[in-house]
Amino acid sequence: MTPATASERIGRTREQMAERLAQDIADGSYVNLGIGIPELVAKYVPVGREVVYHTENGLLGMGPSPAEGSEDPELINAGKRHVTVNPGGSFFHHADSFAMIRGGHIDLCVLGALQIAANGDLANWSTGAPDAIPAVGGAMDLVAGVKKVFAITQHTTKTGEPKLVPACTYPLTGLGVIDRVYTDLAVIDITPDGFRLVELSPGVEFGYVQERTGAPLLQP
Amino acid sequence: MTPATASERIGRTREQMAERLAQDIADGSYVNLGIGIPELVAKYVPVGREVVYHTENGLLGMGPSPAEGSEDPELINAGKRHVTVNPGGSFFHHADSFAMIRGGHIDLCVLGALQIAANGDLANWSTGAPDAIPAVGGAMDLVAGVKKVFAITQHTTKTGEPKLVPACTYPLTGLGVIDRVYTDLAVIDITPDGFRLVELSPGVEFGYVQERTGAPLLQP
Amino acid sequence: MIDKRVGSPSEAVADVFDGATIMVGGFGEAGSPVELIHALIDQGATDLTVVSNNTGSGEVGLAALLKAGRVSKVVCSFPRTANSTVFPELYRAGKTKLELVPQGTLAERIRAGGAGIPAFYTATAVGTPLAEGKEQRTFDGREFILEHGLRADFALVKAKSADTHGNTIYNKTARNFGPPMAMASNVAIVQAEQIVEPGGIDPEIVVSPGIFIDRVVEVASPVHESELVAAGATYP
Amino acid sequence: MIDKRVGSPSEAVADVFDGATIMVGGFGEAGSPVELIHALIDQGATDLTVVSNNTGSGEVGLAALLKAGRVSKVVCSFPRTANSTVFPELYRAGKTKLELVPQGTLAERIRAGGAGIPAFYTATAVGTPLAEGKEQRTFDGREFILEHGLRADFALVKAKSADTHGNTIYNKTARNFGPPMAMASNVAIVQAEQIVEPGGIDPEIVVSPGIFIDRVVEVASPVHESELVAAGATYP
Repeated sequence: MTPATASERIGRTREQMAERLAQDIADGSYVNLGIGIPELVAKYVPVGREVVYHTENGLLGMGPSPAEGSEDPELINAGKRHVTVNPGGSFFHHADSFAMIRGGHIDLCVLGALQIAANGDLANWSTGAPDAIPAVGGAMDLVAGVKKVFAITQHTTKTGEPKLVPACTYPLTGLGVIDRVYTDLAVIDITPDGFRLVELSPGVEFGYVQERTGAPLLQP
Repeated sequence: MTPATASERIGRTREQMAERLAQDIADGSYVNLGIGIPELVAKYVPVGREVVYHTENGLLGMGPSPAEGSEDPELINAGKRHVTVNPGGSFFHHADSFAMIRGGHIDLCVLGALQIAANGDLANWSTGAPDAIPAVGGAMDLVAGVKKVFAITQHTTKTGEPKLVPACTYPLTGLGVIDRVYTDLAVIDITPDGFRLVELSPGVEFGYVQERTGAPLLQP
Repeated sequence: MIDKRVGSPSEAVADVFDGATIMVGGFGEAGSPVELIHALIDQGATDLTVVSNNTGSGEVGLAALLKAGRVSKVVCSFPRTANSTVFPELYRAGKTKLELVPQGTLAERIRAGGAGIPAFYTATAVGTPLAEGKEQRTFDGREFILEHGLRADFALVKAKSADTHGNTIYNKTARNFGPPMAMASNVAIVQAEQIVEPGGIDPEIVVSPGIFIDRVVEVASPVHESELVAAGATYP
Repeated sequence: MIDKRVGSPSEAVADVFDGATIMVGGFGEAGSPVELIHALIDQGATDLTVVSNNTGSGEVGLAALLKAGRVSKVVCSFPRTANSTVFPELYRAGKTKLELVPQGTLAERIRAGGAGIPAFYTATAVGTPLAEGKEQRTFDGREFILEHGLRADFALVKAKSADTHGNTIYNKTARNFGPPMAMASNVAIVQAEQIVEPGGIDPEIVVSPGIFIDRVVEVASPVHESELVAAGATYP
């Protein structure tokens, strides 16, 4: 075990996490990327793979940010940022958009996480703080409906607490919904037996990850 | 009472029944006309009133039959007859079309009837004959969803049996769904107290109609 | 690269298996995917459950599939129309079962199947024989029955144009059941009069977004079912 | 003659009554009917229940309606966004109640309200705090909760173009909640950049058929909410 000091950089950066996840997106997939780190994933999809991005506010075939000066306030993504439309895109209303989600038509969604339990439960919308303004957006719909759900998150909180836990203590987003977790330290599958390591980030040792994981981490 | 002989013409013709009903369609209504006598109604809407016709196979703003030679096999009505589109028309799919019906957006539908009960129950899709091929189409959706439902029908069957009955003996289309009935002999409302005469057809006497009605007919 | 084109109707239906549930678009002849149905007859899959508003007319298209003995059950709102004799004979002979569904309930069950809704309540058919055996429940003083979402293994849909991503637009009242059926099937197959490159259809006017469509096949000049029937044609 | 035009946003919202439920289109600023909302502020109706995905930003549009104290409850999926301070303050002060609904459940409840579906089952939110108190039921081995259709007295919707029959088309992702909200309200009011005669919109590309729309009002150059917010504007 190699405990890191606070100043020591170990594991992947946010960009590297996104790049690693992007390798696992199949050609031809329909993908919904959440706000934050998930948004970075689009940059790293390997050349030669075509991915169609869905944004739940009514667009399939979302393209990259527009050039400065050509933003359209009525062409935005779920994070309310300006986007563009790729050839082959389509617009639709919210009920149709969530029919795509709820109906299992989206192949993959990538979401951030506050906590992920060993059984795949996800908490990512609320810390349950009493004076917080509750806001859920489309997270619960996405995790309930999309075929495969990847979480991308730092392995621990800013204060060093595990985000991969035996059971979530924050309010849940969904039950048993996460398939795989990409962190700065490792890629981890949710299996019927709990967390199972897929691979360690370069330079990271198993014990280091287990120490920072709140539940047993099975060997690959 | 003036019993008619078989050869004697009394009351309204089919065209006159349609013409009478058309007087009761308000300007600006959204109307669905069933197959048969109901289809005749469109011809008689009084000048100055604009009515938008809905056909459940996906068209609002249905216009009259096309000129011979300009029929389009993909532009038909619920009776599978060739139609046209009026300016201001729109096409939509079946789920949206029946959202209009079920959601109470259509102001009026006009349907044929096998039997109408004094409480407004309607039977119009099956005589329950054991070897008949059951077929219901959109009738049950229309009577359940449309704001106002008019029936237009001969007062009696070809063999002289009343079609307005104390209770339907044929399989029902809907419970308590009919608002008003237009027959060759009279216009009759369904009220909480049962059948109530609105008006007699020209030359027809009350007793003549009561005799041919299977349940008490209240005076206007 | 996404390219959902297949070379022919035969190729498009090659993997339909015995016992499959197939949604077939169309209301009367409008939107009936005759070329795909004929390819399915050639292909040979049998013991099919067909979900379709009608049962075809004459002895071409859907009626020919029935006539060929490939359909064990139809889910349908109106199985008899002018020139429709095949299904009535099969039904009376007990060879094809019928699940009769009100047209709007059929459309909504299909839409629900595509939208991840396992069941919903509707007032349609309350108090009628088609409500028998169904759960009834009161909301705000009115009676409703529970209806279930409907899904299929394949959908056969006729359209006007599609792009290689599967984005589809329709022609007039031939749209009918196509969009909800495409949503509700595992493999949605569209025959279109033309197939264009991505960008060839304005994103604002797409009716079936490509995510719902799995295969597109060009049938540039589809037959008119009513003309075939009038000419007394049969298939094969 | 059918002519659903009204002369001004003020005229369009003149009959909104105290205690009304109002659906307000928009996702962020895209599709937010700012001119109609401002007219509603001027009009004075209060004790409103607002159904909308967000709660506005800055102190214009929906946020200004809230700030004016007219809204007793919001039904919403995401009531906090960048530059959104009005609702959080009202909520913390107990002045405005919140019914938090997952975004897709909100969209589907509205669509159900418009389609005559009193209730449906969805897997969304099962096992979460937002399922508390809701009926849970198993279909095919999976758990679902019962959600109810949602209707409103009025809908305020922003569009690109409409004709005098109410047929409406939208602009890009400003479409969002407009079409289902128009279906689910007793009086659907559309502000459009242009209003054309019947026939001015191709029947194949109509998004909201006129049957769902009650009033159309031309707002040729709608304000951009984000620009107003950036400029620190307030309303009135």
